[in-house]
Amino acid sequence: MSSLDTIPVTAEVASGNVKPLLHEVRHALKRLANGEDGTVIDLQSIPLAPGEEARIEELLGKGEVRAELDALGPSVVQETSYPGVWLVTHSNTEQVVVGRFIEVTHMPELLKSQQADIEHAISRLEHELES
Amino acid sequence: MRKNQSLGEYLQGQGVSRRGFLKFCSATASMMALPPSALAQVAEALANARRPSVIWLSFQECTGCTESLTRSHAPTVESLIFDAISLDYHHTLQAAAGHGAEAARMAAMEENAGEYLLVVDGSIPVGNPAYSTIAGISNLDMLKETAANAFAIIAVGTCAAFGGLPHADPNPTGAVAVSDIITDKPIINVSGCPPIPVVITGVLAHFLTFGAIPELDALGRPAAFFGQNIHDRCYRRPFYERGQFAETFDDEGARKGWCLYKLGCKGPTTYNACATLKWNEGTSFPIQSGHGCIGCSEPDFWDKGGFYNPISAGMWGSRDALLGAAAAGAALGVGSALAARRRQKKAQGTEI
Amino acid sequence: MTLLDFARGPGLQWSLIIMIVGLCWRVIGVFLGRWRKDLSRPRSDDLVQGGLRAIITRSAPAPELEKNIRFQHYTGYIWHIGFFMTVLLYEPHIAFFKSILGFGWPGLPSHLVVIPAAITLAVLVMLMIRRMTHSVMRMITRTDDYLSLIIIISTLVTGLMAYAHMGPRYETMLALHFISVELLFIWIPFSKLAHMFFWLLSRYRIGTFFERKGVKA
Amino acid sequence: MNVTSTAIDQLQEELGALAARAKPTDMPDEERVARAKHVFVKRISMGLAMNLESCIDCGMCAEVCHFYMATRDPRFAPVRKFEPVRRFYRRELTPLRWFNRLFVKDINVDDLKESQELVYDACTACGRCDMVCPMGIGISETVHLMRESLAAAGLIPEELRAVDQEQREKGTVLGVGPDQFRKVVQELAAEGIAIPVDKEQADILVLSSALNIRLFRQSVAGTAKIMNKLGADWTMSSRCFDASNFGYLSGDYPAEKTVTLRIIDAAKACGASRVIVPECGHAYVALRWHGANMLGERPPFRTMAISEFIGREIEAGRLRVKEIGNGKSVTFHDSCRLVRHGGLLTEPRIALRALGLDLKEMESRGRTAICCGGGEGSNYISKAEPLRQRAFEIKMREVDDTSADSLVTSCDSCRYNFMTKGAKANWNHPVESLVELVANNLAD
Repeated sequence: MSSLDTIPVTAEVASGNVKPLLHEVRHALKRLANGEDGTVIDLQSIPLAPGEEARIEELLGKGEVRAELDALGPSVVQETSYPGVWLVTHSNTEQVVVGRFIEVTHMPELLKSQQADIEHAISRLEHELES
Repeated sequence: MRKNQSLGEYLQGQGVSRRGFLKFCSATASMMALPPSALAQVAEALANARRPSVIWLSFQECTGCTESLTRSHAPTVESLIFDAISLDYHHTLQAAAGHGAEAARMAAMEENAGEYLLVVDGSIPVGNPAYSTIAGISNLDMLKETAANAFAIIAVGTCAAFGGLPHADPNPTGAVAVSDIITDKPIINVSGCPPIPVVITGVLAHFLTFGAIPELDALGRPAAFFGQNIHDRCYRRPFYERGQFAETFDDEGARKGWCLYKLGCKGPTTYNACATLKWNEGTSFPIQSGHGCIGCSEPDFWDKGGFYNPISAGMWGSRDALLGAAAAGAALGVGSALAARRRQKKAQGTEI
Repeated sequence: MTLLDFARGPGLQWSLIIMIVGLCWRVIGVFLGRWRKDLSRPRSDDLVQGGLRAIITRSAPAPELEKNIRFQHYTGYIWHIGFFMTVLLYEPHIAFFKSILGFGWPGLPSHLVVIPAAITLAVLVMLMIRRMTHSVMRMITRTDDYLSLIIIISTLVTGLMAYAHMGPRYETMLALHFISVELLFIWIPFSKLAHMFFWLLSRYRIGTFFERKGVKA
Repeated sequence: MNVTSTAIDQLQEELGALAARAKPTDMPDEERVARAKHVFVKRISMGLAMNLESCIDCGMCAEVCHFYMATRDPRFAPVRKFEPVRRFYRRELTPLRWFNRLFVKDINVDDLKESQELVYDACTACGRCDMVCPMGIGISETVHLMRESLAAAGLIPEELRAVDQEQREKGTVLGVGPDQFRKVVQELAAEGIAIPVDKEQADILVLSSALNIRLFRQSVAGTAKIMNKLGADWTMSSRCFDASNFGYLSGDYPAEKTVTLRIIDAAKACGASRVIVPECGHAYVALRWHGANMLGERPPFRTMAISEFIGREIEAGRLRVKEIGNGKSVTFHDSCRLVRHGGLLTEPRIALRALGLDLKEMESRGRTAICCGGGEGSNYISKAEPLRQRAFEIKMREVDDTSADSLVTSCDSCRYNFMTKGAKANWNHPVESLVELVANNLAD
């Protein structure tokens, strides 16, 4: 695709939405610190210019925790350099991103073992022990 | 997926964990343009959802809508939505042909009377029904017959929703939209040429999740996707505000990604979700690729005075009419001046 | 046909036709009226120059008159300048002119054009209130004056609302804006708004009239 | 002062009684309207049409009108004074008349009657509004057209009508005829001032006015002294000495034409190359600007105001005056007719400067001078007196603001107005005539 790359398109583009988004994150963090509920922001619902999603990722940085899970395709849960702010990326089995969320919470819900799965686990384990 | 199984059971049967299901739900909620906070509600509804029957009719269309849908993210989370519905008739996708296909349609209609979803793409020629027939049945008859017992109709694509390209002036086939014929059923218009695939699946997901049709705008389109115009959500909007416009497709402004308003972008009058959902797995959308929005999700978008004329420009044929108007005005001016002069001349000779 | 299609298509076409017919009719009709030659010996040799000079000099009053008419004079300037800045320097407007004239010109950033538009609107509302309250203005104001003001104000209000995406949906607002402008087009030849042409002619005429007497008008 | 207060009192009394002398001009209302409209049809030319097309109702004209400034009465907005013309024009003559007829009301006799006060009492057609109108509308000429239509409709105010009728029918004004003129000539001859009367051939025909003969005979004397000093070949006509034109003042077009043509004939008869109009603004306008148009061709002489003549002669060095300044300051009142409708801005000032006087100009002077409120025959209309007095006081204040020792003017109507209105306001500022000032200070 070198012929396309040679077209000199400069992306000095800004939607003006990056800053407001970060402010929203700040407010969500404050609420979380005050013991209120966490917040989930769907990045797909926000108009972003090319490159801005990467910029947000860069601004948020990488924190201590990174978890990968494999459920209907890989998902990555990355704590950002701001504890309490998580970046959750869902991909399908074809590695295509199908959803991207900023979660402001102590721990993304998805990381916890789910009640239904735990119950299923009990029966599976029992089944294992019986046999 | 068996008919009476719930979606939750089905997915569990497929070995999908609760985690996987939640991930599926959050992607689906995002797809339906629901806020993330609705996740729990969506999860619960989806877990208990029953598999609906869907009949898909294609009339005067180009199959672009079907292409848009099937060529998009296969196999993806959306494909699960498709797995979750029973597509009982779709003449492009189904294996059956001829009488067998029609029989499948009749069977689905009978078995799920009052409950099945009818999806239509393409417009219906009413000028002469013979312009488009399937199995010897005119589109008009087939639509009426199939719609009679449908729960709701999803008009996919601008042709089905508003008449689309076949309806463009001078509309040789007398093409009309579904809503021009069917007036007693809920109709969801998923317009676009083609519609964004995620929007099609999003509407199906909504129906699957809530068993009801989503909130619609004045043109019968799901408000969640068509509630805002492209311009309002366009990342190039700041250039519009700053008055930085590309004047041609190869100028400095075009290269710098400036606003395409002057090149005929119909973003301000076009309601769709392209600017956020984007196309080709979220890669881009027309404006991001350097071409103005052509307004394909709006009625009569072919007849808005040209794709490359700005919306603030007039839509009309010639300036000759104005020259004619000037000539007519001048003639009237001369005439009225002469009449006034004659009257004044007559008055001159008098004493006072 | 949607409202916007009507406004951009036949509405625009017919309003322009009516405007051009009316203006040609009126201006040419007046111009071809009875000319009366003044036989008196002019004090000045160059009446034409006097006429041309008056076109310019009438743009500002003598200082001893200025103090009496300061309000009308400056508000008049402000809103005329603001109005023409808005009309001529807003990019979508330039695109409109380009579609009719075949050429365009550079404009101003949209958010800057809002400023003159808003000022113009404020001044016009003020002038309208003055017309309704000031004793002289009430006495000399005719329906023409109110209609002209209302039509111009409506072009500004609809334009600003469309710009700010206020009120009904954008395309409806844009259509209303088009329609208000078309009303303006139609109204120009029949109203005092035709002064946009007559000001030149009548200033020139008063210039020659007084130049003949050796007075700088 | 050479004007006796008894003469002024006598004249004022006589003016007060004028109304009773006016012959009625009764006619049916329909005829009044028809005659007024006829005048409109006849007179409206392209130039006037421009005045009637361009108005934007901005109201600026009111703000500079001395009648509005003095009273704040909105009815006196200048542009409103010719509203009937405008309405008639919009209904009957403008190119879009068929459209306007749907909205514009026809004029009726009440409109005309209402206009009488507006155009005779509350307007001197001074033209200050002409100078401010951003559209360049000739308001004063259009108001004068209103006067013409009212005159045709028999609606001239009684006092003015009485004088107009007298001049049209007897050729005299306020009883001043050839006999009174000759008497003054004889009196002046006795004082050693010779006036060549009724010469068959003369280079310059000098005119006077009834007001001069009645009140300001020193002005006649001064003119004679100047002409004699110059050694000019001049004459005055006993048959046609009066330049005042009450046809013009009252809007009686046929009468104006008669008076003007009489003067032109007299000038032609003696082969004059110049006709000198006395210190009278309206007489100057009538002859200088209307004369040729009344005649239908340019007459074979030049018309000059006496102030214009004096200024030119001084400038050319033919007339020399004494420097009498000695720090004495004067201010000059520009008559609206002479300066704004006549262009005589510099000539009188040349004379004042030659006299070595310290000229302190008023704020409004030259083309924007404020009218004294005495023009256009207005001094004759008694019911307008209080209104005119208020308008005059604006002028009075401008004069006071200059703190000049005396006021000079070159229009007898203005002078008379300053004297009478000033007296009423206990304002006893000296008012001098330019001609008299020059004539009394001729260099040897």
